[in-house]
Amino acid sequence: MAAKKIIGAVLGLGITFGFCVFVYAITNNKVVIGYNQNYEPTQPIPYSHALHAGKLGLNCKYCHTTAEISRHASVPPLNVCMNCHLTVRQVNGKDSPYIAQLVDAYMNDKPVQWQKVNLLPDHVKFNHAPHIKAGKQCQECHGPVETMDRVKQYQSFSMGYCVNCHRRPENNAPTNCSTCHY
Amino acid sequence: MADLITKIEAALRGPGQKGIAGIWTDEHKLVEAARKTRESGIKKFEAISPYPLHGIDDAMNIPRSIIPYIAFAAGLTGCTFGVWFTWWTSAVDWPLIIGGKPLWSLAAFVPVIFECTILFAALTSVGAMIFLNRLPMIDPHTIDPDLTSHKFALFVAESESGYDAAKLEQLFRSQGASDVRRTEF
Amino acid sequence: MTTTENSLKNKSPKYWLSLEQWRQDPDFQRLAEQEFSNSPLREDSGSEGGWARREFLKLMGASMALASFGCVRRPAQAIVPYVKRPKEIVEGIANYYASSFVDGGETFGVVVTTREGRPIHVTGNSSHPINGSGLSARAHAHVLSLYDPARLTGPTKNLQNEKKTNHDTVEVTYEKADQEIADQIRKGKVAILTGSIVSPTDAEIVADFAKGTGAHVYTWDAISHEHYVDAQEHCYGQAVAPRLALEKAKLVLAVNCDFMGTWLQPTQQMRDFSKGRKPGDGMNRLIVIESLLTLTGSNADTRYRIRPTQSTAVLMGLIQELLVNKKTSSYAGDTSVHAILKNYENEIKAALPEAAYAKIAEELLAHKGQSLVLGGNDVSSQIAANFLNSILGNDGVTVDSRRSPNMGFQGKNRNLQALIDGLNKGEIKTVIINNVNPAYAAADKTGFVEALRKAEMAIYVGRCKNETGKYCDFVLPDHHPMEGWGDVEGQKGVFSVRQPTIEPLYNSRSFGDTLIAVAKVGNFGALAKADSVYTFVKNRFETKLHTNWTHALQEGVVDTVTAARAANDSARPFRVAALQMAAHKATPHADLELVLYPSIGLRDGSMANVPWLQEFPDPITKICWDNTLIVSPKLAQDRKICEGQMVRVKVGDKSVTVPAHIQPGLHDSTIGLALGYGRTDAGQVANNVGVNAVHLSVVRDGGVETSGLPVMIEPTKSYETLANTQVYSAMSGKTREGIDMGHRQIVVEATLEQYKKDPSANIEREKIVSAWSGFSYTGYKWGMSVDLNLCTGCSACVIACQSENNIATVGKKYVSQGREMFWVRVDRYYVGTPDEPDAVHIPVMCQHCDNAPCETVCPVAATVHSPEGTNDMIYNRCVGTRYCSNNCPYKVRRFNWFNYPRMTPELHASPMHMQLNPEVTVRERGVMEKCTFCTQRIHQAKNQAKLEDRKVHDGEIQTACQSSCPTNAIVFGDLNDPKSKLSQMLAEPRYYGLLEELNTRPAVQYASKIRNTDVLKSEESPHKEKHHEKHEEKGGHHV
Amino acid sequence: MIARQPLVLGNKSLKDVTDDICRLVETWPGGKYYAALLSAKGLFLFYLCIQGMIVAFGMGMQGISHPVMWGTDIITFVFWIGIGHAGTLISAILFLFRQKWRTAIARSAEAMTVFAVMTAGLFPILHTGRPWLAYWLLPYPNQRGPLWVNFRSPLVWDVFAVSTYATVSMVFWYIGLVPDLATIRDRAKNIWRKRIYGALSLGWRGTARNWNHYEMVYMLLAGLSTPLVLSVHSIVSFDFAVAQLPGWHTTIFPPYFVAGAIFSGFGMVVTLMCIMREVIPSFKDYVTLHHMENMNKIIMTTSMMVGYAYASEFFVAWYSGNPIEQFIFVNRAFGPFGWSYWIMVTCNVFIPQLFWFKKIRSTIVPMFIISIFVNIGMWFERFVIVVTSLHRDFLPSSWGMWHPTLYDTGAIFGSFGMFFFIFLIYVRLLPVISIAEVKPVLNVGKSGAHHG
Repeated sequence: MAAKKIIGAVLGLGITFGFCVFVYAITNNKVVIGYNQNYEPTQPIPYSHALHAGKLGLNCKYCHTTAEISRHASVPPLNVCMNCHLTVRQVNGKDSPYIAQLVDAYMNDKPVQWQKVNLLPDHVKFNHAPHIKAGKQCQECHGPVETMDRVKQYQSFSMGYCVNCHRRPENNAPTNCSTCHY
Repeated sequence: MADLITKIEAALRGPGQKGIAGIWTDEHKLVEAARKTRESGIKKFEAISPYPLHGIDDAMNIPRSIIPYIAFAAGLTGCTFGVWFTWWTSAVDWPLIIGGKPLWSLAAFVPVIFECTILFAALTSVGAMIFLNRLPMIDPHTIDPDLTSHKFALFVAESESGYDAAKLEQLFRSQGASDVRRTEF
Repeated sequence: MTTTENSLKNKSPKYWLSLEQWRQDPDFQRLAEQEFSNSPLREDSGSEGGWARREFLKLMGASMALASFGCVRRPAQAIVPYVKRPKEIVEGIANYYASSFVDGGETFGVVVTTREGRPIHVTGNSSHPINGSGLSARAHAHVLSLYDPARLTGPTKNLQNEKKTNHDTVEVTYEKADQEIADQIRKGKVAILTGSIVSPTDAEIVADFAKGTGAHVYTWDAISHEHYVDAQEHCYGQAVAPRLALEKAKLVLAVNCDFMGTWLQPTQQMRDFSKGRKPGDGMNRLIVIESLLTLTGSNADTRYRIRPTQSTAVLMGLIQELLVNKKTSSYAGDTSVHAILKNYENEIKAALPEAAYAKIAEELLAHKGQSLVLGGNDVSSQIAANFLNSILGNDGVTVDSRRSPNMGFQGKNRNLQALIDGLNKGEIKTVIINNVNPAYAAADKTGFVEALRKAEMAIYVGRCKNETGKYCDFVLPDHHPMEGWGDVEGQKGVFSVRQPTIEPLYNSRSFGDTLIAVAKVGNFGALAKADSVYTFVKNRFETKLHTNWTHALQEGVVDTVTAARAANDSARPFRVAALQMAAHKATPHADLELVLYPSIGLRDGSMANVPWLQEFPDPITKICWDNTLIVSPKLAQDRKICEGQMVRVKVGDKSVTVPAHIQPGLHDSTIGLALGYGRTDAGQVANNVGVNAVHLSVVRDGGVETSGLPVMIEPTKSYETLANTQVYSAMSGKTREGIDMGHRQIVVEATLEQYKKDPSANIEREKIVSAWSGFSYTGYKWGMSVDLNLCTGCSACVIACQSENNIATVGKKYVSQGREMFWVRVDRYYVGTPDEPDAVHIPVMCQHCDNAPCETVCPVAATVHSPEGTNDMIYNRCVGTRYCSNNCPYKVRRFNWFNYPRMTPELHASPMHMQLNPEVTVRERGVMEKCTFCTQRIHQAKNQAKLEDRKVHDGEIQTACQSSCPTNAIVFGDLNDPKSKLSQMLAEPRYYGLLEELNTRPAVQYASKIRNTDVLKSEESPHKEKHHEKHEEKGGHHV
Repeated sequence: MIARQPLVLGNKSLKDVTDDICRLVETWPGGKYYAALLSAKGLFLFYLCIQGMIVAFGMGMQGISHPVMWGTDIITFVFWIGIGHAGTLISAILFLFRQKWRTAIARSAEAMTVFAVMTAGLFPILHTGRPWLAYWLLPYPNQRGPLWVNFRSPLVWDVFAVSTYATVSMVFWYIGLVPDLATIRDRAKNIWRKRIYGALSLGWRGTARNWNHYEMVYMLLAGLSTPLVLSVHSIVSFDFAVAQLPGWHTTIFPPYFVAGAIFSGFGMVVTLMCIMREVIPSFKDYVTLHHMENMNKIIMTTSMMVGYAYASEFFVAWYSGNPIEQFIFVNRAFGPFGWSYWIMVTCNVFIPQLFWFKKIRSTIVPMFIISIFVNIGMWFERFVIVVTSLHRDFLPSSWGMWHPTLYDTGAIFGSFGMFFFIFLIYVRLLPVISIAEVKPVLNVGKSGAHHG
């Protein structure tokens, strides 16, 4: 009888504690359900950020030019790629089929349909420019892109993710609803 | 399938206590018999009836239930929780300006706090009743199926100090028991 | 497809959301592909014109924000960056192009907002001298006409049988069409039918073409101002359409002239009129004498009712008062004038009481040279008005015929008649029709169609294959004004550029380029050597106007008459002989007289297929999706006509059957019927909406008469539900059940005298004690002011808001159920008796109350206050309890009862979705929406300020309604900034909050309406019974 | 002292009581029952279709529109919540006041409460624009920050009040059922029947100690339910009273709604009991005319209270001097929806006054008819409050009308299908009269019997 009671008590406390931990984790974005975190689609051209941003050390804003002024960081137009790839046609001394694909697309005016990695729903209005103005590093939200061969969604981009950062007093960011929703 | 359920039932069924039971058809005689049994020195025994009997608590010396105290404490907890929760969510965790009202609009939170109080108190007291009555029981031992319909019974367990089957049977019969049987309960 | 792509495609994705995706289900793939290809301009749709489509795809760029309507989840979306990004385009940032827009002679300088290559919004060009920052509802809607699903996608040829009825339509190439047309033109006997051309380039090209081919040019406008121009010619020998210099007029007398609604340049005229509207000394005064209740009449300080045929008599009465009784002018001794006046004697007496003439004449005399008299839509009243203006010395001052007159309005019905005659007689073999639609809009439309069938070849150049186009052999698509180059000289000396803001959506070609192309093929004269419209335009600005081309493009306008416009001119000599044309004709008055008037929303019906305009509530009747026979309450009572009852209207042997609407303020012997409805070949939206009544108009001496037509009406037994957006129109008095409504402070009116004594006259302020102090706003605190004295009720703001905020149109059925979605509505109330009411207009948008009742009751905090004082609506949080709307005293919240694109697909057909503003969320079914103070614009300005480390400048943020307002009645700004224009305006005691007694503390403040009159209608006849209520309720809101 | 009426007729023994009540659960029903069940089920299915269409296409299927944004769903919600009050009231308040006559009707009244609250509870969920997101009204921990609900909103109060009420009523009802379920278990011949009822009875054995706690908790629940039941309809009335809309913004609403709820609840109980007495003749011994008469007296009393509320609303509107407030009330009675006001007054105030006649209040047919009128009148009371206040408020420009559609009528009548379907199932599965509660009062009012 006593053993039963102890088991019951332990079980009860355990469940209560577990529930509290779960609530904490959910509300503080420690555990994310849904939201496609780590989504890592294959791209029509296997462009490697690890190579360009990591090994070659290109600045993010070299390609994502509009991040500082616009809502969108924007995937660069092919003419940006061609700045280098007009001459760079080889990888490790061999002609790269992917660069050929890129040149082909550029020459034939055929836009590349990249798979969208970081997706916010239509009712969320995120604006890159003020975040960069506030001194945020791209990596804070997008993760170590310079190490990613294929880009993935690094953060959950749940509402809680945004809000918990905006809330921090040092960020001095608004948390009213119309900051993002309008 | 049916076998399995029977086996599970048997496994979950608590061990019955052996003892002696007397069965009455008149509630007043039972109450009287219970008083006599207690006076005969048996401290703990059970009276089984289809409905609550007037005077049985007194006859068996059953103390007043402690559930009201539990309910009060639970109500207080619910109330405190309500106050804290409305305050924390509205004024601390994410303060929103709503209708130009203060962040902690206590007057507007009263209904929620009140409902929390009632809910906590009600559910806790029911839980306490279930716990104190050792419910739920799975396929418990019964003395007679009519005890939930129109008969009344007293049961004294063997383990009880002062248990004497013969003496009890005689006591029960003298109090007008229609039947006395040795059984498990 | 390259091997790489193939190999990638055959692998299942690493992350997947549905089994279909993981299995690489073909259906799923197709769906995913469609996600991107929701453009109507898919690349796979044929080889012809493919280049344009691809161009467009590139322009579309990364505008994927638009693509996800609803909640389609991964992996649906792709990002398609430009191949070569144009320098000026930054994804997510709008581009603005100065351009211009011509609407039946009315011209606008506009700034077109484009996002990723799509025009999405139009605002007025504030440096434009004609309209300034103001626009009309139609000018706003013209952005949607770009995406009209009914537009022609390429040149076609109608194959006609012997009976000249079309049996098949085939696609042709421009080369083939041009060749055939040129061959036909070589045979001679060519005519060009066009509307008034206000583009000097087009005029030049047409002239060159006419010279090269020997073609005759026939100018005809659907909404004719021919009487105005003719009268000018008769009186002064000049066939001009003078500009109304209302900014100089201290007293305006309009006799059956709706100069704020549809006459000449209403937007400019409202703007100019409002300049003298500041209450205080020198405030101008408007006297309106009219038959219908027009927008102008609703803004009158003093208003009289007359029959349509009494316009001339009224003006003659004033002439008599001035010349005969007051002997003011040099014409006072002219006996011929006296003779004419003598004939009018009885008429004059019948039209208005004698005292009225004396009073008006006295006022006119007091404002000699500072007044303006406007006549109606008939020659005689125009001549009389001209005479009055000459007598009063207004000619050259307020009537501007030389410095900067209107260049449009030259179309004449007799030109069309001449064309018809020519065709019937075989003198014309080939007709080129430029964008006009006589088969729908001409008084003699059947005669035109019959004549057109006799032509050997008819070529139609226009945007849609409409009623006229279907009888033509060749139908050549024209550019939308936003797609091609052009220039506009709306008023003399004011040159505006029209530059393209988007690649042509379809395989279209502008009219000028078509003429050039045909001329090239046929080698017709000088035009054969011309290059394109673009070179004409550029040439005009660079060499003829000596301006910097880039500067002209940036400014959008070159104004060569800035000084001349402000100066006064000498008066032209008046030819008294012209008065003979206005002499009294002894035709007895008909029992009932009909006025066919262009409606403010649809006008000539040319943009009828734009759903915004169909759903645009008429500023006076508040009815949309129908033209109604408007009858006065008394007439309705006499003839037992109920609201919505179908009435047969007969003029001569022609008749139409239309639903009736009981309209207070009409003359009891007048009925009105709007034009522009009843299109049959306009597209899914406009077809068979309302009734086309144009054939009821009478052609007399080649001219068209649309007012004062003798008419018979027969009420029928059937009824129709009208889509009425405002069923009740009284602010006080009794309802139809006789219940006293009590006094409600909605629109506060005061006379000028009252205002001068007490600037806050008639405003009742409540002393309010609040239980708590409320939130204190420390940063920005956005607010708005609406000056009811300036608001004319034109409702341009309604469409501006609809355009900016992606507001859905819902269709007639749902409007009549009360489900329209406007975020700002213009309420129109009547004051006084139903027979002779004054009207007041009040735009009501979300009041952004500090103590917002809606916020308190929302269970999920979907509507909350921002620390900047705006009431935010979070669509994606809304579950749709609709409690907020119940608790909103202003009822400005609109609920998405349905998924409207699903319930009314014809109103949301592709490619109309391309107009959607990507900055504003498209709302789902089941959520509430409302005015946000254009929060997207606030955000944009704040972000810009943040990037530049500064605060938002005053005036940097303009809400859509504010920027559209022709009279600048709406001001938006920061209440916490004492230097802001808004704060300074609100210091005026004339401002009050709507229903401020509820302690909602609205952020929108209204300024009382000051009437420059002796006594207010509300004080004249307080709490008089409102008959019109009785009839009104029947019509609206039936299921 | 007035002689007490016997509470149970027919000189029953304890066993007779058990047999009588359990017979319904232990025998197969007759054709009449099946006919009733099938028609209720048909109506219920129709209801599901109606609500399904509304969820599929949008709330616009119903006649509500601007400015009448609430209509049938909210009216019927308040109507059913009101119905749901009598059960707990009879059980709890009459229990606390030691009204022994309650025993016969308490069980069914409680069941009616539970089913009415279930029927009611669906409406606020389905009336939302996006019912699939209605769970957002619950303050649950979430990944949005977390984002909480607005505790100032009466709708959130509603969520708390109605869910607490539903929970407590259900628990109350169930706790009352436990000993009776044990009775059925002990009588069961079939092993499955024994198991199921055994599980439902929680293994109840009826020892004196069990009864001791049981009685205490029953009394506590009764004590807690009493303020709860008053609070629930007060809070439902806050939906209106807290709004600033004239016609809604009235302080009299909480007591007025509670009185109305009791009124309508008793009306419904009378309706149901009249039917039950007819359908199950043996119940006439338990649900006696005396019981019915008592309920009718309460109906009459609350009818007068409701009538007083109607009158006082008008008085206050007049006395306030607020022209818009005055207009709303005159408009209520004489405006375009005036007919609904007079239906309400007739059904709720005038017709129940017939119960002054003993003959009427103790005859089944008239009392049945009157109880139906009470139900109709109370639906219209909510209609009057919701629709007539909304359709003409502050700005005349936004005034409008309300025109019901098929989906409105469908929702009203369909909800009765749902209620009766559940109720009919309950009648055959659970004891409709509390066996354990009737037995102690078996001898009350019988001559020469001792009070038990």
